[in-house]
Amino acid sequence: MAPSMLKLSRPLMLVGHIILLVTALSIIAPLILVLGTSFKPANEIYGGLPWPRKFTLQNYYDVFEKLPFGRYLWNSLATTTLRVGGQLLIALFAAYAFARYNFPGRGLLFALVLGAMMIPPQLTFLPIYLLINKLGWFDTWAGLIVPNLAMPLAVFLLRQHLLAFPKELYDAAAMDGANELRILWSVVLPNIKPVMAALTVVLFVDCWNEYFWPLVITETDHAMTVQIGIRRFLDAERGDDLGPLMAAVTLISLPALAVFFACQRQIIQTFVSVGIKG
Amino acid sequence: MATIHFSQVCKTFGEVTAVDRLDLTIADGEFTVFVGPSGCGKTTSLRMLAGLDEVTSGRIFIDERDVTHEQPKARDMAMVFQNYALYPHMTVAENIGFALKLRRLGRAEVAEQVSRAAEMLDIAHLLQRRPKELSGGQRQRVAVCRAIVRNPKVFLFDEPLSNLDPQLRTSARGEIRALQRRLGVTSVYVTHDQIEAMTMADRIVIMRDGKVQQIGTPVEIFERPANTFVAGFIGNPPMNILPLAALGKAAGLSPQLAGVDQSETMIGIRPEHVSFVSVSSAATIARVVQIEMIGTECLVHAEIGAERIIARVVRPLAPRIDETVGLAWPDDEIHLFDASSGRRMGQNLRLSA
Amino acid sequence: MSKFLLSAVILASSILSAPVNAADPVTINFWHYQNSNREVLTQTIKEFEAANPGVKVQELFKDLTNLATEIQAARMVGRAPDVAQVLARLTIGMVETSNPVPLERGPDKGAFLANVASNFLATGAYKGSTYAVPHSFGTPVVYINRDLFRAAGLDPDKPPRTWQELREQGLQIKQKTGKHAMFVSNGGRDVGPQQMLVNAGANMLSEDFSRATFATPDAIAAMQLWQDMAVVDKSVAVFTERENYSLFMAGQIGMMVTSIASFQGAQRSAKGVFDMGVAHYPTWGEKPRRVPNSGASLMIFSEAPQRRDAAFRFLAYMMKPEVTNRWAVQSGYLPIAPGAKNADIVRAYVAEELRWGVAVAQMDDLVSTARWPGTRVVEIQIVLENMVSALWQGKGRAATLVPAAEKEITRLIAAGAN
Amino acid sequence: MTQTLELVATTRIERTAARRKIDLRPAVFLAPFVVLVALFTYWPLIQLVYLSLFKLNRSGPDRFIGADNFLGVLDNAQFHDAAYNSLIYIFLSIPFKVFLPIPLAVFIWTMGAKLGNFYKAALFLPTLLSFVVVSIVWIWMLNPVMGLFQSVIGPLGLQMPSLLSDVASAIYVIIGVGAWKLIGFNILLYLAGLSAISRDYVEAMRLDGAGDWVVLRRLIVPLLSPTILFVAISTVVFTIQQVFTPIDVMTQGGPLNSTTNLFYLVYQYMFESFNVGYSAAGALLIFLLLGLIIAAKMIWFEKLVHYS
Repeated sequence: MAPSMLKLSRPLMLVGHIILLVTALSIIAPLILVLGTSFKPANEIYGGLPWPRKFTLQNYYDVFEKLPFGRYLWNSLATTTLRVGGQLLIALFAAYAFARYNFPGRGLLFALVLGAMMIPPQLTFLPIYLLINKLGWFDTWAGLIVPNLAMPLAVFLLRQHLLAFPKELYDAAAMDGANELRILWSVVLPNIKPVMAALTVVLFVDCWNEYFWPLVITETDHAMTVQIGIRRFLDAERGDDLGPLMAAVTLISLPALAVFFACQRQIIQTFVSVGIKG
Repeated sequence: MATIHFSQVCKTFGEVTAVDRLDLTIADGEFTVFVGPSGCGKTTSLRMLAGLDEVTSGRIFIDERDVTHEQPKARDMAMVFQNYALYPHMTVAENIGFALKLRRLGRAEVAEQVSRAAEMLDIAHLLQRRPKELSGGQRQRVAVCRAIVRNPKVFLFDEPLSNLDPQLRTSARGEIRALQRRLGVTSVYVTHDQIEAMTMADRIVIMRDGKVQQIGTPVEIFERPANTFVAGFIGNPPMNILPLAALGKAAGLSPQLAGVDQSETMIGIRPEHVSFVSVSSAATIARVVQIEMIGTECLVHAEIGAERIIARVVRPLAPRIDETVGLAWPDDEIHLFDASSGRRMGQNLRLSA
Repeated sequence: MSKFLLSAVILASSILSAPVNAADPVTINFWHYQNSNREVLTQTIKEFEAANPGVKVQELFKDLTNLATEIQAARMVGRAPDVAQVLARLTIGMVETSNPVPLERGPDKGAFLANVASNFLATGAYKGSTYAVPHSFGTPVVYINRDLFRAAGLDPDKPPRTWQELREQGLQIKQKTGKHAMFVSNGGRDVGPQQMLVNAGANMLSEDFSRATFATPDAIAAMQLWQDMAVVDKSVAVFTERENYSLFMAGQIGMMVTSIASFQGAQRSAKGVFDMGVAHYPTWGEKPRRVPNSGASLMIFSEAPQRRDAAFRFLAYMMKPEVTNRWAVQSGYLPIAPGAKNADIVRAYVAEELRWGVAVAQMDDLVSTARWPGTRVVEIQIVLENMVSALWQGKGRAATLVPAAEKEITRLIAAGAN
Repeated sequence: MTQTLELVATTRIERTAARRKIDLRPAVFLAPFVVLVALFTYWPLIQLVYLSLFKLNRSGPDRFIGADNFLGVLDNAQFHDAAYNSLIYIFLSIPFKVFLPIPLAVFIWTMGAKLGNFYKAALFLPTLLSFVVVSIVWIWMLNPVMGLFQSVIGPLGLQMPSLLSDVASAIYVIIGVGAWKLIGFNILLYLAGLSAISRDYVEAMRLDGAGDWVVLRRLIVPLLSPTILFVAISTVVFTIQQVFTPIDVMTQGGPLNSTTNLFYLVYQYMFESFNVGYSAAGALLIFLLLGLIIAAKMIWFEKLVHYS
């Protein structure tokens, strides 16, 4: 039970509930449409009802029959986990350096981080593609993971939070005999859990839903991810195969959902027990 | 147990010199207090000793060993921070035991040492709480406990009492000093509070603008302030420091002052040494402008021309406001300072007598 | 059932007739965007590999939108696919940027091209060479909601033969049922309008690819008819592409003008919802029907001679009439062999699925889609797309909008020339 | 033991023989990130500059063509629509994506854990879906004949307008869908920021007699301002980068260029017309524009942060 930090007056609270409820409904209704459609036979898909009249599992069956879905799932899960883990670690290191140390060129370097956020990966596709070719990373997990390991947005977010981190804690830990890695791991990390959890979710979802890069870089089942798999049901020329698509979407949303709920508990727990201002 | 030696230690931040050629030797088991106004370089000196700040030039030795470029963990010191710097996500026991855990002590051994240290500071019942759930005094004890549990060579204190209320501060002063005596660990203590410095220190280092003003025992500092700054900083209310010329006739009367260039000299008199005499018999005449009651005594502010002087007298002896009074002081309680450099001139009159 | 039998026969015959090559196996890459028909495609590849033990074909699905760019990028780093599907309208662009192999340079000097009907083959010709052979071609047809026709008092067995008739019948649908009469798929921005313009007798481009030439009086009149249907009759559904498609599938629109490629998907979605028919693309008055193709061709990009040879063997195999005919039957795309509509397998399937037969009957009416030259292809397409949007939204008359679009496209061709 | 110090010391400050070591720790911590960013972001960017200035030639050396690509992009009629729309996308995303989530996050913050978690989870769900799917679902929802909204208002005798095919409304639909997708994520960020706000401040302000609005305006918003800055910047980046998916799926930039933006335009240059030079030139123009906007925002927010 989270302690209520701020008690709002009753009418305002009511307004809040109404707004949130409407927003939540506007979100849940389309999602029911996704779920409902995944159980519809093909001829009901454009029928206007959100749920099926005639319930069928055919779409799910199609997903597994037409795709090596298990293999795709494994590729997605493994590369996403590795990539997000790497992104978090690398971003945390960088953010720590920016927040903790004063070194020459810090401002310029940070400006470059901000600048990097503004370069959408699709725009630099061609040069990176050429680079991947030199590295021989086509159709490998490395090709999926490494080019995306540096996440400027994550560095920015973490730095923002680390700046608020009390400096004496670093000193106290140093006096206690902790080296830099230990400070990061045992002192800093536990205190920025909420941000890390939020960031994990975001990075996971971002990577999990990534479509463009895996499409370019993967060639066989060896590295193909689920998002490329579901593309099979999207066909601009011949009409989308929405039933299996929605079934696949439902299936592949589950891991992302699981990560979210896992982290959500973490976030809330951290809200309750730790305040950095202590 | 350790001796500490600062040799020509300097610290600059860009153009600003925070610590200028600090030379100091601290004996084993000694309790040394750095005192001075904020920004005087005392905390920086402490942090350089701890290894938290890099030394710009000069060297620091512990037990003859040059530690100038060593990491904090290699120096075996413990520090109590102004805001205590307790790890918010750890319980009190974990906070205290963190350093031990880092030394790869066994779990049981850590627990035992933590509880022993906690007993010593009377916080054993708080071990399972988190810092958030403690009062300011309790946090301060936890911070001290965290420092002593490791049994370090040196204790460092960075204004550890400044966040406590005055009563608690007085008792904590005594406790820290008693604890340090019991453990016999060399300690360096930083404060801006001269009372803390005077009551706790074996030896005081007074700093201003990065420069050491004087080093000495509390008695030495009080009785033989090296310059006008030290004189004005130590003692409450501070020493009256006036141009000798302002005293008028009085300046010429005292035999000790004969031969001193009046225009180049400042005279220092502690308020408790100023007494009131009849106007007719006085060499210095002043007009009372304000009276502050501070218990059995009161502070009388009087004006000698444009200069102001404060006297501390027992209440029955106090004049009334606007009264014109004669001022007197024992000749051997006079301190003389060079007007331009502020430095003490010659011998302390009393000591020389 | 018959499909299965036929493929078994073809399989058997191709194994028997294939020359066996004892050389080391070569693996060639084949990039395509075939989603729904991937099984059919891979089956064909297996058969090819069985017949050519020296060649392995690695097929890779690529997204249609990015396919051409990926080929180009792959070309830059020297790993271009050996064979790839490329949208027919992009062939010139690929020739200009990615060095495809002229198909006459194959081991058989292009003899296998004889297996492709000449009007189809023209879509891959540029500056005297053939660079692409048709593979997944569509032709526009009119999908009809027969239930709505009946509800409007029309005979679904007598669908409109000309655009003028279509307008009249559409108005009737609109007035009698209150639903929209038709929508025209843009088919990837400019395909829909192109088909209308060319069908009205215009040519999109001059012979030398230097100018747009579609603003003929008839073409302008055709565009004006569209505008009148949208603005005066209000029988045209002016929604987005995906909205329109789903509305038609929900039985809310009487007619859908789009490629035969959509047939299988539409059939699946309409089943049990409404009675769907297919009619010919209407003609412009008494003029003969001329419909630009939509869809993709195959091109060869191999550089190493050995791979190039293997690629040619693969391509030649893919162009065999029995292979193309079966592909057409199974995928719903157009058959491309000369006289294919008389081939047994095609006839058998047309007899079974008359609606697909409508498309097959339009085979001979096919002309090449406009293959825009230069570097400003998208902008040119958008000009056409916007021209139609402006017409349907009543922003101006065809007499001004169509020539303006023509002029702008000519400018863009020149600007994108160097 | 008294040491009387010679204050007017004449000894010159002598640097320690073992000179100050350069602190390598930041370099070590930054190395992985810097190397990766340099390799996979800035090196490609430099190559983009090259691509924008040269015409690639498949046989022979590349040809320098100066500003031709830039001029070509600028001379394009769509470019002006796209630039205008980009600004609309960015500026309208601020109220919907940056400010609207603040009160929502505060509402959730003040709620009990159970209800708060429900809302949090519900609002976050769209973030989990791929944008392609989100776009398709919204096309259904908004379908003027058989969409969910029409089936709600239809019985009341109302007709849902065709929002996506109307020049006047299509762009707002796409902005709305973008907000729909992002709002939960931003709420989560705000909640993380709010978790750092001590209850004491709120209570102190309450004791001073502050009402909800004052607490929100004078306490929570200022304390949250670093988070707001972050949300604003990430939202702008997100908006400009990701919005191309709904554009592509829902409208393809139409009707009449009303929903296209610079990024989509550049994407088209790259992926639909293999115009690498234009694509590179356009990308650099976007980079410039974004840089300006974000710099302006930083300055503005920096003021806000300092003000509080």
